[in-house]
Amino acid sequence: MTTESNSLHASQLRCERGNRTLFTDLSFHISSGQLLQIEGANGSGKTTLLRSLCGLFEPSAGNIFWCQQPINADSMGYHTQLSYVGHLPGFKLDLSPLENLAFAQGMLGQQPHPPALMSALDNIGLYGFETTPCRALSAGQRRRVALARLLLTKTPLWILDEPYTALDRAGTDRLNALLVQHLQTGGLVILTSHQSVNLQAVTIQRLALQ
Amino acid sequence: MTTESNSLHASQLRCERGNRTLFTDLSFHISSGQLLQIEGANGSGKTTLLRSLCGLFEPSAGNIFWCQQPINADSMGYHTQLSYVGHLPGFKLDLSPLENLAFAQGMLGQQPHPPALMSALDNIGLYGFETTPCRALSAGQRRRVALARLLLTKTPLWILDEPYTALDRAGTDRLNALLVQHLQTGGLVILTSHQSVNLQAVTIQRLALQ
Amino acid sequence: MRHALFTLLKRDLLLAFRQPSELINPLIFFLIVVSLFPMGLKPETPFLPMMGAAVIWVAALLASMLSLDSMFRADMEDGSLEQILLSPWPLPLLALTKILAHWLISGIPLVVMAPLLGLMFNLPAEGISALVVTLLLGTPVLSLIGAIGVALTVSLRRGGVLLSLLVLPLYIPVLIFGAGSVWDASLGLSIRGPVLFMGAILVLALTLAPLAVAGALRISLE
Amino acid sequence: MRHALFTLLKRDLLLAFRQPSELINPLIFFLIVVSLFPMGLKPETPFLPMMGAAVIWVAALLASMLSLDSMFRADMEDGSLEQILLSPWPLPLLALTKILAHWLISGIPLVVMAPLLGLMFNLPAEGISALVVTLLLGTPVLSLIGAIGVALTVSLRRGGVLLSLLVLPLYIPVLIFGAGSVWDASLGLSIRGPVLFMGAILVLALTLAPLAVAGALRISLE
Amino acid sequence: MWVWFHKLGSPPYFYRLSSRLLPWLAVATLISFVVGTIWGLFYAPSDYQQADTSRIMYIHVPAAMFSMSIYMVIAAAGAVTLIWRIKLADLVAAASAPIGASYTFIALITGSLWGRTMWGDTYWEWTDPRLMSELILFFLYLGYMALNAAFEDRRRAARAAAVLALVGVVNIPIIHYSVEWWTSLHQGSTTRGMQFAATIYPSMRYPLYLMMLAFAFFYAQLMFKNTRCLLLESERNNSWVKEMVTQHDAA
Ligand code: HEM
Ligand SMILES: Nc1ncnc2c1ncn2[C@@H]1O[C@H](COP(=O)(O)OP(=O)(O)OP(=O)(O)O)[C@@H](O)[C@H]1O
Ligand SMILES: Nc1ncnc2c1ncn2[C@@H]1O[C@H](COP(=O)(O)OP(=O)(O)OP(=O)(O)O)[C@@H](O)[C@H]1O
Ligand SMILES: [Mg+2]
Ligand SMILES: [Mg+2]
Repeated sequence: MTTESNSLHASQLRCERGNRTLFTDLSFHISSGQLLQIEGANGSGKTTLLRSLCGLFEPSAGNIFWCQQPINADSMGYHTQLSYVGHLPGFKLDLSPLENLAFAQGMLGQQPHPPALMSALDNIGLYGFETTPCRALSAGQRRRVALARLLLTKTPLWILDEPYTALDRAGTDRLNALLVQHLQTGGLVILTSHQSVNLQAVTIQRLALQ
Repeated sequence: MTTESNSLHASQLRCERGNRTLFTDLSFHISSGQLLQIEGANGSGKTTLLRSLCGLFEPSAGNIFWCQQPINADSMGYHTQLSYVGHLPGFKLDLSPLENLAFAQGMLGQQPHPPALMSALDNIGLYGFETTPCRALSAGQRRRVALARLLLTKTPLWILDEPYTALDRAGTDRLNALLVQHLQTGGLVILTSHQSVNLQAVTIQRLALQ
Repeated sequence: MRHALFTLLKRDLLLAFRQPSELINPLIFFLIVVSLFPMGLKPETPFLPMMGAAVIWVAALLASMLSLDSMFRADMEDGSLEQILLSPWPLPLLALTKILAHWLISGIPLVVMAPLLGLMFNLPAEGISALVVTLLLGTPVLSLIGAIGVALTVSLRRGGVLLSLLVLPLYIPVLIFGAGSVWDASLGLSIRGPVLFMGAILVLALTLAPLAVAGALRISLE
Repeated sequence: MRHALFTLLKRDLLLAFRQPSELINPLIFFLIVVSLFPMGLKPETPFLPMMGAAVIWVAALLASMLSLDSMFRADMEDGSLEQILLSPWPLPLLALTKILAHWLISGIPLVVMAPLLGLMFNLPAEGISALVVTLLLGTPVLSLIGAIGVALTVSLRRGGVLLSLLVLPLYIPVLIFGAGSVWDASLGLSIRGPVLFMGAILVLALTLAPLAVAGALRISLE
Repeated sequence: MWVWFHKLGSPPYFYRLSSRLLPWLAVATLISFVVGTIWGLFYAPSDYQQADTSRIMYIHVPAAMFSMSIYMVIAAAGAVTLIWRIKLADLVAAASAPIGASYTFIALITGSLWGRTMWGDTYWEWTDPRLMSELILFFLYLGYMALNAAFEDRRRAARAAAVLALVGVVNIPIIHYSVEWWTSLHQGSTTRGMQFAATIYPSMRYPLYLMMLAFAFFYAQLMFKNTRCLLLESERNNSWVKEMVTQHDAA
């Protein structure tokens, strides 16, 4: 994890979906150690906002800066800094958690290190399911596979779309611990959640989409 | 809605998945007006249990009775009594909510009645999205489409797998109101949820899978 | 129940023809596939009309097989299949309805195009009518047999190649009788025998396939 | 970066060949598809060896096209494609890697089977070697062109038929040169010309297609 | 009968029974095969029309017949799997499939070699119904094995494959009667009842019977062996397997 300070800054974003304007003139700024929770009713544009922040969706107006640089100026560089966990699983159901994680790590250009992968999976609560095909996992176990990626890729910026979905209480606690640790080592987190998020010793910024 | 009393009774169920026994010797009994919440960690077998109760999964041992009749003795009759909302959407993303709902109703052999469908969709909070293809709906809006089915099909037994997923607060409240109304008119509900469920004037039975 | 089955049929057709352009796309697809083959030949080759019959029939087999996956896989992945299984009607009849939809979408266009394609290949008039008759009897069999294959493989990751391994061998008799009849008819022979035989295959498939499909779907959805 | 691309390639191959037995399934698939055509013919037909070349080439076109959907659609639907787009490497190279995987899965088996299939159709030795050479040059082009088509249609519901409309016309030149060369070679003519031409098409496709695919994917994922 | 059926379905019982049967089967296979081969190849008269190539018959006919019988065994076991959910039936089917596929392959190869001498300059006729239906049988075996291997969960694999096997049964009468229903290049049916005795010399008949026995014994032997392997694998967590292994280790 980097010790220097990172920041994400959005200025006057406007997003539209099929003739409807979801939000306009939306700005925020977060920096290392901060967590931003995006709130809003169903269909208010949370997912669209997160995807814009990743560079997957192009806002109709406004700019997004990572450490003062527009994110599309050096999108590959930006992608080394970013982990996104969306509504969709983001991994292959036909592979095992271990294979999926090795793939995720390999895609960052790192040599996968099986013991590290195994311990990441144990850590997230998938002990005993490391080599089961993900198709045979339950909803919450699949969610954990998606989250396990965060443990490995070691990027400063995490963008999480409803990460608590399908997790049981133990899973929620583990995720919370993970977030706290990430923030304390200088990470940034942006997440959406319909439940209230409570983290020890972390102040949570909230942004509500109308 | 039927006024006579219905009941669902499971006796000594055992379910296995790929050599692992998920639970064994599980029994419960619920009757009209009662809600059963199934709890358990991720992967403990909640979904498998619900699917067994629907007759989609065959338990390795035990029996399930609907009004004292084994459910597979007259499975078609049982299916007229049952609505299931699972992890998957259960409708076509290429069709609009209205078309999907009309299909769901038609499949019960009823003639769809568009104004009733429209008011069911409004009721669940999809006003203005009735004819948008579901592919262009947000996660929570899709969930609402799945739940709208419950409003129409008027079956006494509802089996809901994590129905609160992706719903915002307003959506949660609407679902709760729906559940209360259903129970008060003699319905039965079995649901799973990792959050605690609070319904006014309803006592909730809980069943924990270890 | 009639109403429910009809609703299911209507939905499947609606999905296929969501846009007007998709109505003619299957036709163009056949036209392209069938015309690929002569393009692979040099102009000086003696391309016999009867080979046209074989080409059209092979295109029918492939087209039917390629569109099979859409019969159950999409429904499986978005959970609609569960809901269909939970509807209060006999599963074999529901399966038969979906098979009918598949045939209307993938089989009928072929039958409609057949005379045109036959002319393209210079088939004699008797050959063309034999082509239409055998396609009319044979394409439903392809949909029926194919449905068994998809129902068995629908819960597997990419079933594509496995599906073709299961289904194509069972298609072979239809191909042999179908193309053979066109041949015989063009030579002025009677095709009563093979046509009756194809009718028998159709009846057999109509009675047995829905049962097998229903069983296979139950297993796949476990 | 090499490592990342290699990881992606390995994953795609792993998905295709999850079990050792799946390695031979594509081979059997070709064998069945190619042998369908002669089954549609009567024994007395003068089945010319050159028609074998056309049949093999058409099978290559169809096999390549049919397996296209699996190149991006599955990745799109489970969100893996998003993750690949978010990886810190140039998208055209990532796309090229996926195309390579597709070719290894769908093209190579055909090249491997070609001599056997050629023998089945009684092609002369020169014809068989021409077949192998042209398939080796032509099948990658099929994967490259096809990838553009899938990338454009991947966000649409059932892109199948639309895809074949986009892609098959672009396949035709490859078919004509490929099958034509086998023909010429069998007659003892030189095939330097068409082979060089096919090489040129390949180089062109290799440079342009990945860019087009990358652009199309970005649009599809919005 | 019913009791016996259930007893046979019990894994430990089957395991013990097969241990006792296997040595006998091995001996029976060996004797019938050796005697049948020597008799067939050296002592039986050669056909006046086909010369010594007719001796391919001693391989071709039994392999072809049992390729069909084994398929019927698989289908019957499939029906048992679907109706009574007896695990052992599925294992027997799974164990039989590769053997049946090999027999089919042998029948195809020996048949086409034989055909080369009988039908003139061709190994294979694309439109001959007997040949086509036997080829379809081969593909069915391959499909059966591929489907069986494709499921992670044994229980579902067994049932899915059983459905396929039952569907494929339609092909069996087609193979058998193809030579009567259609004009075929293939030899007419000779093995049924009185006809058989009339059309084939006893001196050719007896070695053929012996070879049939050899193929049957060989199948039974391989089938029992394969089934035992599959059984141990699928029952590895059960007490009787553990007991047996510990006993074996102690001995
Ligand atoms: C690839 C070519 C061939 C295949 C696939 C094939 C297949 C078969 C099959 C499946 C049977 C068992 C029929 C039954 O039990 O109902 C059989 C039996 C037999 N075959 Fe062939 N055969 C081939 C070539 C030949 C040839 C060339 C000859 C000799 C001229 C021949 C002679 C026989 C005889 C004598 C029988 C036993 C008679 C009977 O029960 O029908 N076969 N063959
Ligand atoms: N299709 C399948 N094939 C094989 N095993 C499966 C399959 N689906 C689930 N399992 C296994 O069965 C167990 C129970 O799964 P199930 O989906 O019932 O859990 P759950 O209680 O619903 O969990 P969650 O809270 O995560 O939804 C899990 O351990 C899972 O690995
Ligand atoms: N692919 C799409 N094409 C067109 N419109 C879309 C698409 N996806 C979403 N929309 C529309 O954009 C709006 C915002 O969707 P978005 O997914 O961003 O909402 P959200 O805030 O994440 O909601 P939820 O809480 O339900 O996940 C919705 O009204 C939806 O109808
Ligand atoms: Mg969202
Ligand atoms: Mg669950």
